[in-house]
Amino acid sequence: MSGSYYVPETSKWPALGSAAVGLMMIGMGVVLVHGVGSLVLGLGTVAVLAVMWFWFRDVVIESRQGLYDAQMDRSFRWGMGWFIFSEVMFFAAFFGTLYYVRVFALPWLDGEGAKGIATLLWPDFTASWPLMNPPDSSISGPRDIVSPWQLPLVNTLFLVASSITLTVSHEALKEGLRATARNWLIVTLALGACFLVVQGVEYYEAYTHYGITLDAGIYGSTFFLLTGFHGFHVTVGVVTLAVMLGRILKGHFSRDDHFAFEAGAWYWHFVDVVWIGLFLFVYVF
Amino acid sequence: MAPKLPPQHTLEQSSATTTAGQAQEHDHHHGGPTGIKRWLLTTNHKEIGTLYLLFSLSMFFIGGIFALVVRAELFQPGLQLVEPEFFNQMTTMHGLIMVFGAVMPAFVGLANWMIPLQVGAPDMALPRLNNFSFWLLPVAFGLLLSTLFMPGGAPNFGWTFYAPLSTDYGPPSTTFFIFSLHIAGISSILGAINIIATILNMRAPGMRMMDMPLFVWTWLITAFLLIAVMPVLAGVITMMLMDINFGTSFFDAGGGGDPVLFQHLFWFFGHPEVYIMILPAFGIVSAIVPAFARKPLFGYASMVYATASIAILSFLVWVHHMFVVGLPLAAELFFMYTTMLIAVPTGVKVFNWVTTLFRGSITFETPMLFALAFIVMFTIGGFSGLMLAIVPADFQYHDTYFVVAHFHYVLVPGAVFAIIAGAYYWLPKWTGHYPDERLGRWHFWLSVIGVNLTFFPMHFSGLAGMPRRIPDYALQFADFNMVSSIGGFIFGVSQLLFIAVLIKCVRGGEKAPAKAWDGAEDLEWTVPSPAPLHTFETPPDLTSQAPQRH
Amino acid sequence: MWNVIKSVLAAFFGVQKERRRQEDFTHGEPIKFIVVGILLAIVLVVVIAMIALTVAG
Amino acid sequence: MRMVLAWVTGMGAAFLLAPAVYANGWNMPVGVTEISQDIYSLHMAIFWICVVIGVVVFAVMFYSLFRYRRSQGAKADNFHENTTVEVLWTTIPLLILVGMALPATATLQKMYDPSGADLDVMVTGQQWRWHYEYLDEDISFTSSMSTPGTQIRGEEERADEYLLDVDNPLVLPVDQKVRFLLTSDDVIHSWWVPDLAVKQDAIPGFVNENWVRIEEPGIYRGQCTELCGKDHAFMPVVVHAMEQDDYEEWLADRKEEAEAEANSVDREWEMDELMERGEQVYGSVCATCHQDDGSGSGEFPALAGNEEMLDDVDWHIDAVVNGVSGTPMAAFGGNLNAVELASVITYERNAWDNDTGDVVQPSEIQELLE
Repeated sequence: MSGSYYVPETSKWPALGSAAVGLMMIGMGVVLVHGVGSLVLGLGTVAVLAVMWFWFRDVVIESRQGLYDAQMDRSFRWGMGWFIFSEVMFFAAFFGTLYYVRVFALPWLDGEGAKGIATLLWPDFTASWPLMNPPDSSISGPRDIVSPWQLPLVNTLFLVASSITLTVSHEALKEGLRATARNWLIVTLALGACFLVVQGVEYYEAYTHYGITLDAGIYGSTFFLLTGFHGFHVTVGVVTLAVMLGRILKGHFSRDDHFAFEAGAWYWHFVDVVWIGLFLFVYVF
Repeated sequence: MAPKLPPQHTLEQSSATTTAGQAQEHDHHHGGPTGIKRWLLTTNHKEIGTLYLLFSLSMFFIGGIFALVVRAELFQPGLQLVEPEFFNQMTTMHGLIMVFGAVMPAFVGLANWMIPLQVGAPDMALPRLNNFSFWLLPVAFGLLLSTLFMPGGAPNFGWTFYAPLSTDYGPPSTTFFIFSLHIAGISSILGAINIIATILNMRAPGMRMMDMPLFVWTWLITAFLLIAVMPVLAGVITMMLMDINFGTSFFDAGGGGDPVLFQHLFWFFGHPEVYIMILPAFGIVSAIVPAFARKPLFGYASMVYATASIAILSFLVWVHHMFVVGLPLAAELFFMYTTMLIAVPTGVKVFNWVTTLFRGSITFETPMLFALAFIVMFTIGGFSGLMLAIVPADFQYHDTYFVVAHFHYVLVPGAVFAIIAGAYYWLPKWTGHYPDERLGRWHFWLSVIGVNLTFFPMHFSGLAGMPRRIPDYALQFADFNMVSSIGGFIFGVSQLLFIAVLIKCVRGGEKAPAKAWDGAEDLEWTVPSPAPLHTFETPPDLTSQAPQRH
Repeated sequence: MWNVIKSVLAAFFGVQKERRRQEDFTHGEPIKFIVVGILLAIVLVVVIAMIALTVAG
Repeated sequence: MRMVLAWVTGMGAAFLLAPAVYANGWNMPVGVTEISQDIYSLHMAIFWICVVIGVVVFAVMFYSLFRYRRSQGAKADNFHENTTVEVLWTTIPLLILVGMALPATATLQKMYDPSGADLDVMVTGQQWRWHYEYLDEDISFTSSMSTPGTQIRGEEERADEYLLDVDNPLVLPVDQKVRFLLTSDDVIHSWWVPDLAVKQDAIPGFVNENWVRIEEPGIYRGQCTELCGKDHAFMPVVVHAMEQDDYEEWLADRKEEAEAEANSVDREWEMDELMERGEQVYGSVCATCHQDDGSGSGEFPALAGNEEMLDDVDWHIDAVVNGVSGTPMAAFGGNLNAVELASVITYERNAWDNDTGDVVQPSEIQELLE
């Protein structure tokens, strides 16, 4: 094992990648602030995706050339593990926001608790969750809310099921049953795609029928913050797993060498767990 | 782990392109690209470390110039040089650049250079990711600095950017500022992941956790803090972005949000951030003091425990930045008690350093001078920190120059001095030459004088009632401010000496042997000076050796 | 288990006998220490919070 | 080695000098309330504890630096652990901290009890002035910095109260418990008077409580202590504490004035009257952004020759009363009364060569407000 740690000599992807990220961010800023420049944003996004493609491609190639050893494998594992931890903290900030608003801010504005004197400013305000009537009457709250027992429940089932099918696929890969692994991965992907479609339908209904919008006060704000970023993560997960499917079809991965697949699975399970939290605290309670 | 599958078409296709070249190059280490391309494409931890350090140094000067604009305006009462709008942009940019652009990248640069050397690894665990982390920084700070030229000016709401001043009332450039922080945050997270993976996975055989040098330990814990809190910062600035551009009400009571929520989220990031900027400094000082006292560090294990305690406590004290926002009594008490507790592990560290000096055999080369000044002045900053922890007293200190004095004592003669000390300490390893001792001493003494002239009077102006972040002040603060401004310019200008030292040291000077300081013990001193581009390609085996420290 | 708790408490306090530490780091399972460490940190938070709440009435 | 000696003596001297300097009046004010005196004692107690610890630690440190110089032939020892001293220097600081926490907790409990107040004052922060409302007395007014721009720009000698003077100070009775209810109309401000040891953030949409019982009559000055934008440096707080009798007299005068102004809403006002009153209001409320000469600054438009405003009097009234959304222009309908609004609008339409000749009557505005 000594002396075999693979250190790539040079690579243009990191530098190109940061330029691409810069281009994308500048594009996004110009679009938001000045309302122009979607071309820059588009170019930047394509550039980021392209760099990711080529960079990961290099890694795959190196891996298949046998340049990586067990120590490299552990580096990837630590890297992915801590990356997921950072994602956990990202969502923790949002869940913390939801908690703070519901437990502290709204009751205070309504005259409850240690800082309840705030009610002086909002004499007509009554706290409730979901918050249908924000303190400032010029902000119109949602007219209705999404029932957790309809589309969100369906989506919960989709995601929980997909976690199970993905585990089956993973086990199959570990047993060397490539066709089985492939089939269950396809099922997982289908479930993930269904989730996204349902989420899209739900957003459409929220905007058009329920009046749940980004500017409908704190309920709409937290609703879209949490479900939106979760949905984005599901999208990333679906793309990742789709790439894994492609690699299985190309004959990559062996019984004991398939960390890319495993990392994708970790990520997918993480996204699933976040959804359970969302389902409970955004929809049910 | 060798692939067990038969080669597929992908592999054939690939060998024709990139990797064939790379596999070949792998045998000729110095055959890579040259010139600017070498720096753009490098995956070498030493080169990337150098890039980080040079970037940090340039940001240090840019942020320093902003500080001097502030100090120049404050030299006398009245508005002389700049308008209040621009003054606010300067204080804001100074803070942001120094925190995110100078101090943090400097520590990451030192980590890049030294951690693989100190744990006996051939490179960082994920070398390409390492390069990506670095090159995100010029992009982020280019974007941040460009806001100075945007209509409405740069961010002007302080480096803490409290909502709603930064949301409903911020300049249009705020959106760009948010994106630049996002990029810098991604860079920090990826850099920290890399450092953790390196420390946990790349140690030479036989090096146990409790054998690691303290710089490695402190960085391990710092990296953990970074990964835990940078995403929270990303989250809160994303919420700002949405309040500004998409009509959400996170920080607006009218919609059911709360401006104070911003502060909770910000300081949940911000307080650990403060330790992110000081823990690696503890590590550096813990390397230098024993080296020049020629005596093992006293209480190695308690240093590790103290660092870990500080890290845990850092998640429990964020509200002490917010004692006057109006919180329930129980919250104020809880956070007062937890904040006071931090004094214990911090005190242990200082006691350990002092005891390390006791009955040593001490010499006073430049790195040691900076490290000793660190101990004294960081302790002064610690004392004022303890005073600030007492909630009733904090009601009088909060947001005055007393606070400015406090955190600058911790950050300038604290973090910055430690970075400079580390640079002097490791320069022989980097360049193969000793830094000029005479110039180094001049640099040290002028810095010490400048720093104390600048920041000591701020304790007084703060106690006398001068608020932070004001471009003009009442007449009774005039003398203090004049002294502070003179001190600021002395400190600022004397940093040019540091540049002179660096240039001289790179070009020549007394040749340094592998073990450049006779009291230095860690692994980096076993490789030649200057360290060749590739070191420890075969890891040193420490299993047979007696444990380093016990 | 009691030994693990004692070691973690010693670490919280910052002082431990060298011999004991050697034992922990050679024979102990890290995961035990981490779990106990997190639990005891929570206990610490709860204790301080209880004090604060009691004092605040 | 002489350098080390110089350093030792230098740092030592600086450290010993520090307390002497403290004693010379550069310290935190003792203040004029029981709380402020408690805080002062806490502050000094912690300060001296820190000094003692500092002296002990640095004494050991500098002794070691001096005594164990290699140049003097010092040979290094090899010890690196001692459980006894480590236990001691963990335990002793813990005990000291407990000793500090006890009085701090007691003081804090006292500060957190605003019950039984004799007088409630609502303090509202606005960019960049304070608005005070005496809740049971039906009196409210705006308090803006009165230091002229000429002093700030150095065209005139600076007064002693440079930047710390206002047009309408907050007037409070001594020996009465006064409760403050603090809030803000725009961004976060912080209301601070060092002598009263009250520093409390004013948060938009929320209300904070604090209180004082002032022991001595006098004029106490402070400043906004939370960055609140461009003129953060220019929103001082002045509290005028009076004996109860004087306070009541002041209160009666104020009420009379307010009543007279309220009664005068319905009558026809002359141009001159409106211009005079308008200039006052403008100087107190509008000039920080739009400048004394109406020339504007930065994002705040010039009012002199402003066509949008001059062409359409209704737009002008609406802008002042309800604010202009998407700009920093705040709504003043809630803070100024009909007379003040009418006069300031009239003033803006006729000052600085605007000369439209338009007269906006308070009665007109009153209708709008209702």
